[in-house]
Amino acid sequence: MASEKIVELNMGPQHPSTHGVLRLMLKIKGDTIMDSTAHIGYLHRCIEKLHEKRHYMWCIPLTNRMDYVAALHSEHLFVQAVEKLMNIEPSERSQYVRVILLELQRIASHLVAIGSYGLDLGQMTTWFWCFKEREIILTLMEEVTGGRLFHNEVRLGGLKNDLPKGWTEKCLSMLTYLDKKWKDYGKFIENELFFKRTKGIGVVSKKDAMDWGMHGPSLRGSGWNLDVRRYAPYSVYDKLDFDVPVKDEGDSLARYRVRWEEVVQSIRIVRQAIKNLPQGPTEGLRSLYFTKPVTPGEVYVINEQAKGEAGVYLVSDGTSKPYRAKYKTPSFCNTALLPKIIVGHKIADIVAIIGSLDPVFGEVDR
Amino acid sequence: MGVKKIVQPMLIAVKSVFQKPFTLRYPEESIYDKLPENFKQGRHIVDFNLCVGCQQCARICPSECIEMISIPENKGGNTKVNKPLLYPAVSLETCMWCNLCEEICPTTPKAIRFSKLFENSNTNKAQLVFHPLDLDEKKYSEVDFVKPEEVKDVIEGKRAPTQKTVPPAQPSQQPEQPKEEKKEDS
Amino acid sequence: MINELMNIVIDQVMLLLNLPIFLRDYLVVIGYGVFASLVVGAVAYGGAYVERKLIARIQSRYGPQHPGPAGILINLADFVKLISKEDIVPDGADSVSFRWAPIAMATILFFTIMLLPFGKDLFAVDQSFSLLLPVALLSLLPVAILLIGWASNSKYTYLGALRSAVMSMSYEIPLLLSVVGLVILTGTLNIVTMAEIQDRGLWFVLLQPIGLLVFVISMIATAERIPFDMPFAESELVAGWKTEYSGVRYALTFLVEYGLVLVTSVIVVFLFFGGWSGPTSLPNLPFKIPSEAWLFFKVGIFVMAYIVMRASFPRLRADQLLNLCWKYLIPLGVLNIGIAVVERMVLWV
Amino acid sequence: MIQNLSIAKDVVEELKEKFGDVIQSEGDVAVVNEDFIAKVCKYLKNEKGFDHLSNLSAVDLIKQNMMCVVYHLWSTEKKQLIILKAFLPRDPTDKHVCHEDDVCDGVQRLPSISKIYPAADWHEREAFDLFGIIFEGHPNMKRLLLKEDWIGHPLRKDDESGVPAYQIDWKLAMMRSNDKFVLNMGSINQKLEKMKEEKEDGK
Repeated sequence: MASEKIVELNMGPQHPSTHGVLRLMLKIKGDTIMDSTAHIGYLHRCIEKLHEKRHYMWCIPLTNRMDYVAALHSEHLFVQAVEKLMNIEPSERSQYVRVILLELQRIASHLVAIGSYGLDLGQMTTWFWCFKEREIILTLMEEVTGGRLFHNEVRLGGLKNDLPKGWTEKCLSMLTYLDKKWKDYGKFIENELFFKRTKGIGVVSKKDAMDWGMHGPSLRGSGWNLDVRRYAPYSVYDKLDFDVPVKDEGDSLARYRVRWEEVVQSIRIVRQAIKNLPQGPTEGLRSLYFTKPVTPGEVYVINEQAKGEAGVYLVSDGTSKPYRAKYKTPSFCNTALLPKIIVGHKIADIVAIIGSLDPVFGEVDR
Repeated sequence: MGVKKIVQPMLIAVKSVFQKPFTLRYPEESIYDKLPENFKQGRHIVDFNLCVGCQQCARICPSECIEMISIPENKGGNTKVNKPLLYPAVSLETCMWCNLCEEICPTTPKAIRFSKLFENSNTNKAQLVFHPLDLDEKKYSEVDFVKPEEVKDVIEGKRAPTQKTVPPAQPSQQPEQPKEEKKEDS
Repeated sequence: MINELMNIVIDQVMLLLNLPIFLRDYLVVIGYGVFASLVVGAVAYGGAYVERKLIARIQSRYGPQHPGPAGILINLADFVKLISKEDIVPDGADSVSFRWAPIAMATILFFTIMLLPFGKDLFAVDQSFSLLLPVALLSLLPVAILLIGWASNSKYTYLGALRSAVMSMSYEIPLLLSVVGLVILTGTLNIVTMAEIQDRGLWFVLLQPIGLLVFVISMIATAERIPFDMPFAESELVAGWKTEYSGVRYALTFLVEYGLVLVTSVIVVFLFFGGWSGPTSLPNLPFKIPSEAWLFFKVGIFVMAYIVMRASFPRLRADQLLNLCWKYLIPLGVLNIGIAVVERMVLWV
Repeated sequence: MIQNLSIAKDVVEELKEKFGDVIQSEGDVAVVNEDFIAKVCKYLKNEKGFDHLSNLSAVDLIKQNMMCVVYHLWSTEKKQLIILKAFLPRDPTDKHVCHEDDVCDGVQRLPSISKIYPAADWHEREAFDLFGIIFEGHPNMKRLLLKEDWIGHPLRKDDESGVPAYQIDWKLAMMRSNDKFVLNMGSINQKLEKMKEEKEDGK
C-alpha cells in the first residue's frame, strides 16, 4: 500500500521556515515523521580558529557575528572572560549601561523569535508588528553604539561611548509604548487556532530537557527554574529584582509563553537600571588596544544570553592573542535535540517545534 | 472553542488599521535626516590637515582594509595636501564597520571619521577601493544623490539612479614608489 | 435595469444577423455568461487590490504604491508580468495534464458563476436544481488539484495535492448537510425562490444559526483560505500544489483562488442573508436602491471578513481539520437538520 | 561584579578517595586518567547530582605534544561547578581514517560520555571533527560541521588547511585602470588540491 512506503524528504538547507541554514533529512510515512537527522555546518566560519590569529581587541567584532540577532550578548561574554582573567572590575556606571543595552538586545531577540514563530504558523501580522517594535529598539541602540546589529561597544573595563544626552527619556517613553502594545500582541497571538497548533506539540519532559541539554527559555518551558542571572549572578544583576518565568507543560506553547513573559521582565529590568543609573566614567582601558600581553591562565564564564546559558572557555598563554577560545552556545545544544523531539509528529509540527526552540544558525555553526 | 479567543484577535487586527503605518518610504522620503548623529555605518572621511600619518588605523584594522598611500605635496588636484605624508586608503570590500580605526586615531577631532553615506554598493569591484583623495569630505557634496523630489523622474526613467561613485580625482593618479614590503603583523 | 439593457442588445443582434427565434434563449444565456464573467473579473481585480491594501494597513505598512495613483494598477502589472514570464513545464511532468488542469479549474469556476443569480431578475438559468449544481461543481476542484499534484512530479506538490484531496472528503459532507437543512425549510432547490422567500419572510440566518456556522467553516475550507490553506502552506510545502507553475498558468490559479472567495461569499449571502433582499428605498434617499447594490454590499462584507481572517489566524494542520469536520461539524449538521424539521412543522403547518 | 562560579572542592576530595590515584588535583581542577572519564562522570551524575553538562571543550597543547579535553559539570541544586580534565598524548602510530583517501595521525582515544550525558553527543562529534579526538562508544562518530571529505582537522595548531580566502590587491586597485581581478572565494584546502592533482597525474 502506498502509505506503508517510507518517503525520504529533504527539508532545507534553503527552506522558508528553518530559521537559517539547517538541513533536516526526514523519513516520513504519509504525514508523520518516522526518523530524522540534522545536518549543520553550512554557516561554519571557524570563528574559534580566527580567535587564535587575532589580538584580543580584534576578536570583539568577531563575537558579534555568532548570534547576529543578539550580538551584544556574546561580545559581553568575551570581554567578561578577559576581565576575569586580568582581574579588572568595570566601572559602576558602565555595568549599568551594559545591563540596559543587554536587556534591550534581549527584547529585540525575543521579538524576532516570536515574530518569526507567528510567521511559520501562517500568521503574517505578528511578524510585521514584532519587527516594527524591534525597529524602534534598534534605532535606540544605534544612537548609543553607532551600529544597528553589530555594535562593537563593550571594552575591557568599560564601554566605547556613553549614553548620549536625552537618551534615557527616549528609552523610557519607548518602554511604556512597548509595554501597552505587548499586552495587545499577547492577546492577538494567543487565539484558539494558535492553541490548536502549539498545545501538546513537541512535549519535552523535565528529565529529558536536562539530559538532552536544553537551554534558555525552552528549558524554563519544561519546568526548570534555571537562569544564569539568578544562579550565577554577574554584572549588576544581583542588585536588580526581576522574576524568572517558568512553565511546566514543556510543549511549544509553554516555551512561547516563557519568551513572552521574559520581555515583560526585561522591560522591568531596564526601567530599574535607568532609575538608579550612577554617574561616573565609562572609558574602557586602552591597554588592550594593541599588543599588550594578557595574563596567562584559563577561565570559564557563563552568561544568560537571549537564547540561553552561553559560556566561553578562554585559555591564554600570555601573548596578545588568545590561545584557545571555546564558545558553548545555547542554540547548538537546542538544535542537537531537535531530531529527537520531532519523531512522531506531523510535517506541519516541525515548523512549530523549530519556531519554539528559536535556534540561530550563526551561533550553532560558529 | 472559546468564541472570545476567535473574535478578539480580529478586533485587534481591525483596530490597527486606523493607526498610522510605520514604514519609511525610502526613495520618496529622504532618510538622511532621520539617521542618528552617532551613525557610524557610512563611508570613511579622511581629514587631510588633521591626519599625521601615524598608521595606527592601518595597524588596528582587523580585516586589514586600510592601506597607507603616500601623496606628495599639493598633488591632490582640488584638495590641497599641505604635507607629503602617508594617508589611509580604505577598501570597502572587506570593511566591517567595526569603527576601531576611528577610535584609535590620536587626533581630536578624529582625522578618520564616518559619513552618513551608506549607499556603497557598486557594480565594479575596483571602485570599492577608495584613494585617500576620494575620501575627502568636500568630495561628498559632489556625490550625485537622488534628492527626494527627483525620485519621480528616476521612476519614469528621465534620470539615472544615484551615481554611487565619486569621479576619480585624476585618471593619471599613479602611486609614486612601489610598495616595498607587505605590512606584516607586529 | 441591467436586464432590460441586455434584452435590447440581444434584440439588435438578432435583427442584425436575422437569426431564427429559437436561438434567442441561447443568446440570453451567452450574454449573461459574458456579463457575469466580466463582473467577476472586475470584482476579483478589485477584491485582490483591496485585500493587499487592507492587509498592509492591518500590518501597519502602506501596501502597493507605484503602479497607478495609489497602486490601483498593481494587479494589472502583476497580470502582465505573469503573462510575459516563461511558461516552464518541468521535464518529468506529464505535460498534457500539467498544461490543461489549471484551464479546467478556471472553466469550472466560470461555469459556477454562470449559474449564480446576481440580482432580483438577473440570472441566466432558473432551474429547480440551481442550488445543487454550484455546490457539486465546487467539489470537482480538488480532483483537478490532485491531477496537478501528481502531474508536476515533485514531492512538495504531491504532498500538497494529497492534503487537498483528504481535506475535500472531510468538508464536503458538512457543506451538504447545512444545505439540506435549508432545503427542508424552503422545500425547493432553487436559489431564486429561496431568495424570494427570504425577501418576504425573515432571513434564514435567524432560523438556522448552526447551519450558518457549519456552512461558513466548510466554505472557508472550499476556498482554501488561511485557517485551512494547508495545500498551499508556504511555510512547510514551499507553495503546495502551485509550486511548479509559472507564467499564465500561475495567474490562472490566482484567478481561481479569488474567484472561489467571491463565489462562496455569494452562495452564503443567498442561502442565509437573503440574497438581494433589503429595503429598496431609505427615507432620506432620493433614488431607489437597486437590488444588486444590496447583494454586493453583503458580499463585500464577507470578502472583508475573509481578508481579516487571513491577517489574524495561523493555519491549521490537515488532520486537525479532518477531526474538526468529522467530530464536530457533521453532528452539528445532523442536529441542524433536526431543527429544520421542527421549524418546518411549527412555522409552515 | 565579576562572576565567581563556586568550585566544588569537597567533591574533588571525595573523588580522590573513591577512585584512588587515578585522579590528581591541579589547583581546583580534577585531572582524570583518560580511561576512567566515563566512570567518574557516571558517579558524579548519579550520586553527586552534577546533572548539567555545561561545556565540553578540547584544547591542543602543541608544546607538550598533548591534547586536553575539559569537562565543565554543573550541579543545579548545589549551584556548584566541577572541572574535569583528561590529557591525551598525541601518538602518530594510532592512525584513524576520516575519509577513504585521507589518513590522519591520531590522538589517545577516550571513552565517550554520550550514554551518561546525551547532551555531549554533538560536543564530542565537534571535538572529533575539529581536533581528531576519537570518543569510543559514541553512536555516530562522524564529522559534524565540515563536509565529509574534508582533509585534516582545522583547529589543530599545526593544521594550516584553511588559506585566508581573499587578499586585496592594492596596487592593481589603486591604478583603477584595468578590471582584471584574481579572486578565490571560500577557504581553499591546500591538501585537497594536492590530492586532486596527484590523482590527475596518476590517471
